[in-house]
This record gives sequence, structure tokens and C-alpha cells, in this order.
Amino acid sequence: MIKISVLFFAGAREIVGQNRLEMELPALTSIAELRGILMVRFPRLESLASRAAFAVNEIFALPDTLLAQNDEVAFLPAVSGG
Amino acid sequence: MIKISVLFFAGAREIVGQNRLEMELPALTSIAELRGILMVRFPRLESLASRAAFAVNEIFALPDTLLAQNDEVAFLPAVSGG
Amino acid sequence: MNMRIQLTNEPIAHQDMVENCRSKSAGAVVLFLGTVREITGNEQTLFLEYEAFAPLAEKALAEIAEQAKSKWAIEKLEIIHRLGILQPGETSIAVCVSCPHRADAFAACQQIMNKIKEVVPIWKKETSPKGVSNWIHPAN
Amino acid sequence: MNMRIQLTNEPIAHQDMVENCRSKSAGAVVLFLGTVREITGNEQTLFLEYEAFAPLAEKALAEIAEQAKSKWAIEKLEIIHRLGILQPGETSIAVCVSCPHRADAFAACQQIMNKIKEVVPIWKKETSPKGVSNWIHPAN
Repeated sequence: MIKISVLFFAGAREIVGQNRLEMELPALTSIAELRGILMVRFPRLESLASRAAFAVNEIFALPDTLLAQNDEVAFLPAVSGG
Repeated sequence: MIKISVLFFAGAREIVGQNRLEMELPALTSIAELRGILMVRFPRLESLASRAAFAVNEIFALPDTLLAQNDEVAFLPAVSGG
Repeated sequence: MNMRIQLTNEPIAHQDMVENCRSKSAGAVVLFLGTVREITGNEQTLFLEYEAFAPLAEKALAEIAEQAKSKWAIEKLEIIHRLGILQPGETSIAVCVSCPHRADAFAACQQIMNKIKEVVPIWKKETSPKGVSNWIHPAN
Repeated sequence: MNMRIQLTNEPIAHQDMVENCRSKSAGAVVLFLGTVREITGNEQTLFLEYEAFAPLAEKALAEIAEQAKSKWAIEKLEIIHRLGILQPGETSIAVCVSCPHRADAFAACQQIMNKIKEVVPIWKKETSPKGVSNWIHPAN
């Protein structure tokens, strides 16, 4: 198992109820798998999760990026800046 | 015959040597004919005249616009503002 | 480098951005301001709140700027995005670009804005006069 | 009308133009500045002199502005062209447009500039550091 943390922003933070979540995951969990885990744990996150981007340690990540011990994942719902 | 005046700007004024020329022309002379008359009278105007626009009494004019007594024609060489 | 990227909680001093971007080798300066509208569609906005994942937002803005510099002949470029609470009429983002020629300046400034709207991790929350707040997450 | 068209011999106060064009109903402001370049191609410019057929230039600018207003959703629009002698770095023209949405603001500002360059009876004379002066009359 690995320990990671997940950061939530904007509407996702409101749904999750906190801006940072510590999680234990099986080693070699991918971003796509993490997305599935989060959608099960927070059903209201589903509509945001389907269009969310992810970053790992402040770098944009792909769905098949594998997570490692102490990674900091950012869950980035569709952006509306500008 | 009609009396008109012609205003010259920029490079055209330098070639003609003045910014305003009083002319006598046959009645019903067109802008295209005036252009020809000016090119004969000021041969160095030719390269500017071929791409010049004209205005009559501060309104853009077409080649077949006919001139009338006391019209003020503006000879407008290719523009370079902005 | 001649480039400035900034997130700020203060009002954006766009006048300074224009002065910084002017240059004797640039014939064209284009400034874009994104400002808070009082009415969007039929909805009134009392205020907006902008939030960023700041470290990644700054990196993403810098990357957009570098891509623009590799595509167009840019002399100087500044991008400032405001965060926090903004009233209608205030400026949420300013992009200023100077180039030798105007077609480049317009294209660069516009494409930078399009990219910012697409990928930079910044979000806004609208609050209506009735006190209803909603984070905006475009569904494409 | 919310529109200002002006020829002036004074430096252009583009900061005021931006402030005039901001509006709570506009989400986008685009400012374009045309500035005097020190070097064009291989030629150095000591100064430029702009001359206009003023009454027709003002009419032509107003017509360009009206055409833009009929084509895009423009909130406010200002066009100021400077005349007389300008040093490198100075602003010869400023166009400021505000619109509800940014695509309109970019398109309107750019097309207004393109039209101005095409049809408005204003000319410039370049003077080189050696004292050679030439009126610029583009051959297309």
C-alpha cells in the first residue's frame, strides 16, 4: 500500500468537504483508477470527475500515470478562469 | 468651362509643389479624365495617380463621377496611416 | 526573457503592463482585459470569487507564454490573473503583447486567452444578489 | 452612441480610452496601439510625420466604426489617430473596443485597424537619421 494525498478545488472541494484528503491505495494505482475510487466514495463528484484533469506533484498527469508513495495528486475540475 | 480646385496631400503635394490647385475644365469632366489631365501636366504624379483615390467635396468619388462648378476635388495617394 | 506571469489578489495595474510592453522595436501593442459582467444571460452577478491551484497555474501560464513566443515574433509579454473576490466591472485577467507587426500581436494575445480559458487551473464562483453561489465548471 | 473618433496633435491618452470603454455589461476590452518603430527592415527612423485630409479622415473613421458596430456586439468604441511629428516609441493610433464577449472584441478591433490602414486618408513621412525624408505610399 502507498500513502498519497489528493487536493480538491472549487466545486470539487465543496462536494468532498475538504481541500486535502489523505488516502491509502494499492501500489501502482493509476490516475484512472483513483478517479474511479473517488467517484465511488463521493458519488456527487461523478459529473465533475468525468471532465476533470489531474496533476501529480504539480505536473499534469495522464490517466495511465501510476501513483507512488507520498505523491500529491490534484483533482482539477473543468476550469473557468480568465 | 467650370472652375474647380484640387487638393494634394503627402507625396502628391510635394510633386505638384502646392497643396491646392485652381483649374478650369470642360463641363462634365469626369474624375478619370481629371486624373489623365493631371498626369499629363505633372508626369511625376503618374505612379501615385494610378493608385490614388479621389474625393469630391469631402466624399469619396468614383472614376465616372462628373465634376461641377466650384467642386473641391481631393487627390488621395495610397494611404499609410495607422 | 521580457515576460511577466503573475497571480495576484490586488487590482491589476494594466496601465503599467502597457508601458512595460511598449518598445521601439514593436510597432503593435495589444492589451486584453477580461472584466466581470454584471449580467450573464439572464443571471445577475453580485460578485465573483476566483481560486487557483497556484503553483500549477503559474507553470501553465508560463508554458502558454513560451508556446506563443515560439509561434509569433513577440517582443514583450505580460499575463496577470487576479484571484479572490471581484466586483462587476473589475478586471480578472489582463494579457499584454507587443510585436513588430499587428497581425502577430492580435493572434498571440487572442490565442493566449483561448488557451488560458482551456487549461489553466483557475475557477470562478458566481454569487447572485439573492446570495446563491455556484462554482462554474463548463460542461465543454 | 458610446463612440469617440478623434484626430489629435497631442500624445494619445490611451489609459483614458481603456477607462472610458470599460463597462459592467462588457466582459472584454481590447486595446490596440500602433507605435513608431525605430527600425523598419534595414532602415532606421529618426521620426515620422503624419498628415491627414482631416474632414474626410474623420468621416471615414466614423464609417468604419459604424460598420463594426453593425457587425459585432460592441458596447463602447474609441479611435484616436495622432498627427504631426512622432518619435520612435510614440503611439500613432489607438483603438479600444469593449464587447460582452472576447471573440467579438478581438475581431472588431483587428478589422477596424485593417480598414483604417486601407482607406483612411492619412499618410506618413519617414525621416532617416541622415535627414532623408520619404512619404510612404504603399504599392499594394
